[in-house]
Amino acid sequence: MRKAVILVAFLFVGAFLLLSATSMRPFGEPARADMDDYFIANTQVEVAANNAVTAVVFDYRGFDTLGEATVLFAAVVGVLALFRKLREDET
Amino acid sequence: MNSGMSIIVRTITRLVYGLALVFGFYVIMHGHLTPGGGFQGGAVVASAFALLLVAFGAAGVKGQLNAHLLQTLEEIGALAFLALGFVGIGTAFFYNLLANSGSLFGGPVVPLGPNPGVFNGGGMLPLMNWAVGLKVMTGIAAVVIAMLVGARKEETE
Amino acid sequence: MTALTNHAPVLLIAIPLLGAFAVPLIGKLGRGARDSFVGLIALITAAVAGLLAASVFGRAGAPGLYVLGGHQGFAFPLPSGMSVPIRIILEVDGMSAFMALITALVTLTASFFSFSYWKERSGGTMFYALLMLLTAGIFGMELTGDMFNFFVFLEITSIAACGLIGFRVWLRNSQEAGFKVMALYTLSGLFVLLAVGLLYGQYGGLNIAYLASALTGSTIDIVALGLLLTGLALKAGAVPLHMWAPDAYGEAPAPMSAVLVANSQASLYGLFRILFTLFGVTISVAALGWILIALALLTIFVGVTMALIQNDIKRLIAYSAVSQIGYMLLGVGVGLAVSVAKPDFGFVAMQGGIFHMLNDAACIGLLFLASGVIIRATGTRDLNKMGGLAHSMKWTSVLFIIGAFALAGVPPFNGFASKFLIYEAAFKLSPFLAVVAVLSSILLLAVFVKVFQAAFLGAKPEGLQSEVPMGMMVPMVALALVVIVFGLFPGFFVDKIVTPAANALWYGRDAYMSLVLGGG
Amino acid sequence: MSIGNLPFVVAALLVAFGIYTFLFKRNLIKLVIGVSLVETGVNLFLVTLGYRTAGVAPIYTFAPEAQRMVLPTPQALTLTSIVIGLATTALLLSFAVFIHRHYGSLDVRKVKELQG
Repeated sequence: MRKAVILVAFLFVGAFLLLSATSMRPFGEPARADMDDYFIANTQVEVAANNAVTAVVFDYRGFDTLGEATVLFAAVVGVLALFRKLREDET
Repeated sequence: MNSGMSIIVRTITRLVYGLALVFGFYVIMHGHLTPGGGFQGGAVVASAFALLLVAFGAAGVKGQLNAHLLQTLEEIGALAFLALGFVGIGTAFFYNLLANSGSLFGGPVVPLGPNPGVFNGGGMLPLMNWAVGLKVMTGIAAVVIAMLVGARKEETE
Repeated sequence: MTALTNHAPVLLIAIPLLGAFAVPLIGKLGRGARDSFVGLIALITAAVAGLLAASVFGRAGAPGLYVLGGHQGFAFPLPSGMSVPIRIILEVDGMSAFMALITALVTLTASFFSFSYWKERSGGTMFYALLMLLTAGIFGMELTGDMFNFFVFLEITSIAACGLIGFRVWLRNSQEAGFKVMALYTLSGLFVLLAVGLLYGQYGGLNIAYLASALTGSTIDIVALGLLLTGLALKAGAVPLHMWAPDAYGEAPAPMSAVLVANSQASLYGLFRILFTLFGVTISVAALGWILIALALLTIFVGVTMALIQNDIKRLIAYSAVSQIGYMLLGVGVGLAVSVAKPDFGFVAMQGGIFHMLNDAACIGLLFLASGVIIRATGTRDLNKMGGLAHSMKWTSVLFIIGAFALAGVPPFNGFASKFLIYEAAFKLSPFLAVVAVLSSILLLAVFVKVFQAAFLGAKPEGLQSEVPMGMMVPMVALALVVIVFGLFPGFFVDKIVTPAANALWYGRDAYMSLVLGGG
Repeated sequence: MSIGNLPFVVAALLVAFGIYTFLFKRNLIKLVIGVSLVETGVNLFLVTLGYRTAGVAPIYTFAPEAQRMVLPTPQALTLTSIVIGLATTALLLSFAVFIHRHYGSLDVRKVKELQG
């Protein structure tokens, strides 16, 4: 019973995914690329860097990168906290 | 128990380790010019550390790689990144203060279109690359050490 | 002061981050230095949140902007000649400021409670670092105006929350809960990311206001909406997807359970933001409103009935926390179902649902803190093994009663104020909804009467430590004061902070979009 | 020759396989693999979004003259999501280590104390 419900849910999600994949715009032809064209055109002027991806990562979307660094920091702290040395009464 | 792997792996590791470090630092340093950047280069350096750990075992590198030291370095990297974000707060958080400023990393104007690249450009980008690179290499290495030591303890118990 | 107010949205995220990054370094100086540093950061964060809220509610909840890294300053969203925002924008309106207030309240009390609670445990620095990362992530989710940025902060909260859930590694259940919650949180985050990718692929932008103006209601949009709904409902703990919630709240250290509730509420906020602001009029919102109402009724019913059969005090409170998520969904769902015609009672329902977020955070927080004190004193979580605590812990008993009554919606407390608004509006939509909601509240009261009878009444047990330390008492009293004050003067708070928040969702879509895109 | 929407379909299939693994496998490590598969599928999807037919990488250093460049934003988003995937996987595996330490098993049917 439980398994059947899960299977139905899975098939539903899978159909959903395939539906969206086939009804996307054609591959290789971005429908609207104003934002990215701006990045490509202005990276060298505004950021003075040749690498547009790095310019996006650290300048235009730098806040995301701060968040990303924070995620990594959280994972490091989390893992080190799990493997920390426990006190004797904590067993 | 015997940690570490066979002589072949150890020899190859000795050869590859330095190359991997150099390549990682190159990727970090040239992040604003060529494919790559702080995350990618940091991951390469961390993989060199991981190679060392796998080849020589956690006990074999105990003197060289210390999880606490790595964690401290990671925090310094994270703080440096946040501080670089705060530098431009006179205009807005994460404002690229150094780009085209004429000072460090704001150097000569970059020629538009394809060019060989100006190393002294990019404003905050190279600094941020270094901060993130430091953070990623030490952070991943610390995780790998912690998990390796923890899992070993598992086996011996 | 103006400069501080202008930069308040980003400072609210950056200051806890600074605290999190610095606390392991400060921790090397010793426990006193670390605790005062954490306390200072928590106080500054709360002060900045208060400042932000004062400025937003001062202009009656009108949205404000913060463009990160803008070359012309923080308030110019579009470069010349562009119709798409280039940079990440934080957009703060009445609803965001309201949520920021809740988060500030909960994290402040939880931090101060932890100073005593985690005094004799290992790993304190990492505990506080994770707490502050969680705080920063929740603030980020509430303030951002960018879909991908929202996802990033969602993941920060997921990882920090799971680090905290599994923090007591010597408890085997906490590890099981940690794994389960982390896997489900990751899946929910990936659903959100997939939806963001779909929207980006169709419209070439990531800003919420821009996407709201670009959406057309095509198949892709519907799929993206479905993914976002599933992902955020999972993260918020609405019922068919609630299986992680009792484990998470139950196995986390007591003060962290309170913060996890705030985290769920932030996901709920994301859900509301997406339904009202991002999709708004593009799709048939009435049908969605009824879906929310169905989810809400299911959540209320399952939460309360599962709470009824628990013997573990933490899990019992956890299930009642799940049921309260249902009340918020019910209020906002009623509002959404009628948001095309916009009758008066729809706005009342919105007010009730949103006001209940604040009230729930306060009284569930109070109950979790009190349960932490009780478990610490008795050394067990099993209700059947407790008893007679009222003899030795008078103040805790009183605070627990206040929290329980408020949660069950008994008149002089704040839970009644918000639940009454929800009952009233739901009754006008369909009496059946109100009946289910009222009956569930009564059942919840029965649940807490059972708890009280089991834990506090009865013969005085031997060898109990008498009263709790000051450090734990003060945060609980602070939350109890919030519960009482909001219950005594609900009209004032509804006018001042709840109405602007409800306005921002209910009427504010055009203002939100035009602030970024210009024109109107 | 056009390949139509094949890359999107492949990404969707990868996500579907991941969800299948997550739902029907009994081993905790396999669950982690399932989550990673979903992550990979989403990353693949994101990076395919940015492709322009016959485009080159958006980097001006020694770039070929007068070529279309692919979009930079999806690459930046993918980078972020890869790092997030790494972080979640690390934490999940740590939990798996501790579950094995406590329960002596990685079978979900044996690690099942939290119910109801």
